[in-house]
Amino acid sequence: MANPLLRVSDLNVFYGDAQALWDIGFHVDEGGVYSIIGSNGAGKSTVLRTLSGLVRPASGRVEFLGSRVEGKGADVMVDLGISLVPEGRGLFTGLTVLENLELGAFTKRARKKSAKTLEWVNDLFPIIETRKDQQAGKMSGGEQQMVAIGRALMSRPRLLMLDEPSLGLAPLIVKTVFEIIRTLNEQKVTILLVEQNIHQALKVADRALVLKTGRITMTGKGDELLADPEIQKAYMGTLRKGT
Amino acid sequence: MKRKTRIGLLILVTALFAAVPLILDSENSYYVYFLFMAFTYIALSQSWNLVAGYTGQISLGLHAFFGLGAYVIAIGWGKEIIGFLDPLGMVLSGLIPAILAVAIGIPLLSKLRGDYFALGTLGLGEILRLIFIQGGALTGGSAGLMLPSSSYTSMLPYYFIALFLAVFATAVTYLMVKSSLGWALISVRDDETAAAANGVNVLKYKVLAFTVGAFMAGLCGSLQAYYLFHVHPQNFFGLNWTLYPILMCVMGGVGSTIGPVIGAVFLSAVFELAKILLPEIHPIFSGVLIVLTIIFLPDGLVRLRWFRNIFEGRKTESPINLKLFTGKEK
Amino acid sequence: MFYLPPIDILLQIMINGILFGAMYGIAAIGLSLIFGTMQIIFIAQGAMIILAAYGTFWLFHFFSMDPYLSIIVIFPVSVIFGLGLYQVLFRRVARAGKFPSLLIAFGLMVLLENLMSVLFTPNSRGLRTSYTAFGISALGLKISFTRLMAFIMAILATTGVSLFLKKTLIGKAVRAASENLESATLVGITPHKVNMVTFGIGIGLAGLAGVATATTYSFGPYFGFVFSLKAMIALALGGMGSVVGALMGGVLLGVLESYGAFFLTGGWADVISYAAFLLVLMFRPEGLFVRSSGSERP
Amino acid sequence: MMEKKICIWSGVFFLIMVLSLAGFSTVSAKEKNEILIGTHLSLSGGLAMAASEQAWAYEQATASINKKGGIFVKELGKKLPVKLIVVDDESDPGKAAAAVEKLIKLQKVDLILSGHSTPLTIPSMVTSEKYKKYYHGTTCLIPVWAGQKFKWSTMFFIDMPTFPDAAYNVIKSLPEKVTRPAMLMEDTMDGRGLGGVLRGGAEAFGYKLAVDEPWAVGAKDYSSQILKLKANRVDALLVFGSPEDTVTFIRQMKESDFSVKYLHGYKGTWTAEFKDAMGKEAQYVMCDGFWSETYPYPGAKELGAQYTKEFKKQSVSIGAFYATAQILYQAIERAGSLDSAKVRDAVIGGEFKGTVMGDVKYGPDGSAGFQVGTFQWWDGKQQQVYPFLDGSWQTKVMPPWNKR
Repeated sequence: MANPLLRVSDLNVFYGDAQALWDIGFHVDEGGVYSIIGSNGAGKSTVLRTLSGLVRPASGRVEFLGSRVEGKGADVMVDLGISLVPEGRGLFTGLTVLENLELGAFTKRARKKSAKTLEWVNDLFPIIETRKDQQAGKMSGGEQQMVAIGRALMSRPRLLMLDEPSLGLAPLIVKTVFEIIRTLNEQKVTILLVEQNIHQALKVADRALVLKTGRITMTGKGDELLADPEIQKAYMGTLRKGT
Repeated sequence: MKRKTRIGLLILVTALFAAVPLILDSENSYYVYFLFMAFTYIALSQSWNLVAGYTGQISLGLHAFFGLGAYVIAIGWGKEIIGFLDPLGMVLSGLIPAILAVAIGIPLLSKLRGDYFALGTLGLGEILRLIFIQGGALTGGSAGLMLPSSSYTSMLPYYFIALFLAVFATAVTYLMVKSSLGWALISVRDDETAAAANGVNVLKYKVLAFTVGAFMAGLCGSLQAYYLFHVHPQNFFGLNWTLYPILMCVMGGVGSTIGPVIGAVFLSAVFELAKILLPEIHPIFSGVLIVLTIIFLPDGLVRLRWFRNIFEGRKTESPINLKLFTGKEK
Repeated sequence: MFYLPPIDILLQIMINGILFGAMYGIAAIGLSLIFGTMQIIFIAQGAMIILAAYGTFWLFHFFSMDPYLSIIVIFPVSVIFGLGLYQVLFRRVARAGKFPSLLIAFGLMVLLENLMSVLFTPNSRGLRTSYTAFGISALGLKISFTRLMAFIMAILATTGVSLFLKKTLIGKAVRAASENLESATLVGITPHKVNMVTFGIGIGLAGLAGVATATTYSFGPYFGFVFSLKAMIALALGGMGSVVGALMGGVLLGVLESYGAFFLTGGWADVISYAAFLLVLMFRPEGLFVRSSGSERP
Repeated sequence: MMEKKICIWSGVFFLIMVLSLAGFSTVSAKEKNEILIGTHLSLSGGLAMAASEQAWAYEQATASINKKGGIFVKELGKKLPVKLIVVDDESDPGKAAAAVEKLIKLQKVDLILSGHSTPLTIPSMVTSEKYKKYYHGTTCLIPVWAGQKFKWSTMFFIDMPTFPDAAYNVIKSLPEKVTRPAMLMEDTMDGRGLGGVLRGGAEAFGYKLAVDEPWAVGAKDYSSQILKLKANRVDALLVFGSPEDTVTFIRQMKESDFSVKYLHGYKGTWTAEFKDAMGKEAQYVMCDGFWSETYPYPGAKELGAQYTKEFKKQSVSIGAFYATAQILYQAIERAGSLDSAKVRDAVIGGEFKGTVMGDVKYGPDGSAGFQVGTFQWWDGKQQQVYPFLDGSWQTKVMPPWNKR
């Protein structure tokens, strides 16, 4: 098996004295969609924040394209090709949409191809072209989510991480977000997704992991876990059969 | 080191210092004068330490309360309400700044946090100085007020009052922190929103610490006024009365009770020596010292491991982890 | 003796206030840039201005280089000095995230002032050219040439900095970092690079203010502290972190003091400016000129 | 490891300090072989410029007395050289008091020579009063000094009753008549004291002050006050302010095209730095001065020449400070002792002949006044105007700015 795009092994992370993650280990292959599901406070976001360089792990190894990267700052990680769309989108509300996107391609590697990437992002998200001079803060939740994903794509990431993309969005918008995830995957973008909406998360995922109080409890194919009675009981309440 | 031994140590040190004037001839020995100034700085540093170390509020207005305390004595003595080294007068010179601290503190502290609060207190200091300069006959304007120096008898009363102030300030800080009040203060310092969430009336504790700090600063101001017999706005509202205590606290170790004591004694000695040994460039010395202290000794002497195993000071780093000042991580 | 003077005198006071406020404005712009990203009040800005003023004076004294011409030397040197200063002093503190850089700025101010006093002797220095005490009279008003140049420099500096922030990528990065540092790192902006850039420009602006000071005043080593204080007030009036707001804050402060000095005495003018400062801090911390666009500071 | 290194270093540093402090203060009272004269001067801070001339004058006076083998002290039966100890008070009243404390207790000086300016000398005299150490004072306004009823200091400074004459006699001697004089006095102790006396002088000479206002120290803009002066048609101006403020003020006068017939600057216009900063705008400006090398007193010319040789500029103050030191040294010889009380009693009511300020007589209250002089800047030189001696300069009326 070609060595994986990303390999994480026995990752431990602390917030002050409280330990948030216990010996996390998993790998991500190029071109796949991976989901991390779990209840609130299970540490899902902490995994992404650690991989993106916002949080420094206490111990453990993170290998990306074969080289060790744990502990590096977020600005270095994005240059290597790991880009995160943070929880709450993290747009620069005072700047215009276009400015947000231009900053997306801030790293030297991305800056060279900035114009070409912008065209690609515009095709993906037509609304961006129409609203490019508008202040990012004055847009609907859905549009902001599009811009946030677009901005992350501007850095031409090898691995795109999305933290709760569907948070606070209307169901119709959530559907379009997941369609986008599917189209991105078709265009060979590897995706690591953290999502509350377990049904959608597992449907779109090739593989998924279940996180519970900072530990990985289950892993498996997306559709297998979707059908697993335990998952249904624990996370989906009384989901009607077969939808 | 258990609590009893630590209090024992405090009493022993006080007794030691109290004996000094018996050995040295207090009138002519420069040591006695040096210790007098060091004690004043200990009291001032503790009053800043209380506000910054235990509630995380950086106040740049200590000199305002210090000067106010001095002026209370000068005006009171001029109008024969207060006598020479009269305890009632000194308490009054602590109360009035305390009242001002409450009056100004409530609006200032409820609205402003972090560097805005620091700016506000700096502004407060400047306003008080200017008002006292424009104060006309009552405040003696820019000439300041003269006090009859003939009432000076000897150095001893000053020495013991200063020693008392230093011990009183350290004890108050120590007791406040050890009491239940202390836990509320520390919770405010570490995380205001969390403290407010579980019922700590954040504003009340901040204003309380600010007021007690102002009271102590006022007392020090009054002692200095009695000593110099001449209260001059440029001197008593000078920024040094805020700058030096902050530096002493930072160097000693903010948020600990012994830190400011060590910082005050150490720095007073260093500044005096700088003046004697390198007269021309000594002003540069204080600037260099501030910068070096902050780069190499951010947590203060008291938290260095070597010190720690003797005094068992705080293991954690300096509490005023001023995210609000430097990094912007929310 | 409170009488309303004729309109031309009121206008003259306004003009004097605006020109005079521009001096505070240049210093305030530098402060607002530094505050924007590094969140510190750089209280040593006044000492930096006087350092640049001495630079202008010595260039004039030894090479008889015209002060306004010497901007091409003073500005770049100040920027480089700012970059170096950040690396040596502030980088350690910012990373440690532990200590009030305000205290380091304070120490730096005390250090610089005394260093200048020892190196350049405490005597006051004044620059003398054909235009240093030259007044232009236009439509019945008297305008001092050097203060007019200072005003023009303030306008140019503000537009320059605004263009930099709006048009260049680095400028956008600075705006992004001062708004949301975490997201900024996620797109690849290194906090230290951004801080260094703003610090460099901030000290560069102090250089400009230094040239303006050298041509307008006879100055001494301790002349700068008042500039720092008043620039801070201008910053608070104009709104923390907004460049145009800082200039407007400076001009407003100048006009306030100018009228204060005329109707009361000089001494009271300062009390008014500090009182305005406290009131604005308490009731409109985001400043008078910044539309409270929701990014209200703590 | 880094932290260990810091502790060791700070520990060692602390020890050295404690030892040297102890070493210093217990200097054994070895056999007396020199007279220790202490003084606190502003080597740094706002007053540093004026105080540097005072320091130079003191050093010259001490060197010249030592050249003659020092002072004969009858009590000790031998001639002792004088050692001058200068401590920096950083132009700060609190630090001035601390400096005197250090002189008395650490350097164990025998007598104290005055510092500079009223706000710094008053707290210093209070400190020397506490320890009954004689303070030989100057540059503190005599009425302010007298108000304190000090028992351990004397004051040799401007004779206040005749102080206004130096300005108004010259104004009266102007070819063009002055009708609306004005006063801008710096809001400090000196400014307040001198302002009061000048105000009295105006009435005595029959003038009504058109504008009489305090002046903010270190203000950056005087345009509003200049507008007030213009509105009141002021034609003569007495200004008390620092050199920096006065330069800013006069530049703004030129910029707003406001000129007067007579501009007399106190404390702000006598320094060479003022002339350098003003250039040809300094022309016609009057300045005050404690002394002039053209005064017909022994040693005046040589002192002035030596200063000009060393600093390539004139001084109108070194004579007063040089004479202050001369008087102290004569008083020590006359008292034949270094005891504060004896030296003080030798000065009070004493007559001191042949100083660079001429013959100085102290009154029974311990004060001695000298007449302040008036000079006019002309072609970069301070021409001596008042007191009107033969060969004094005839004051030129200041023309409007555009007619220069």
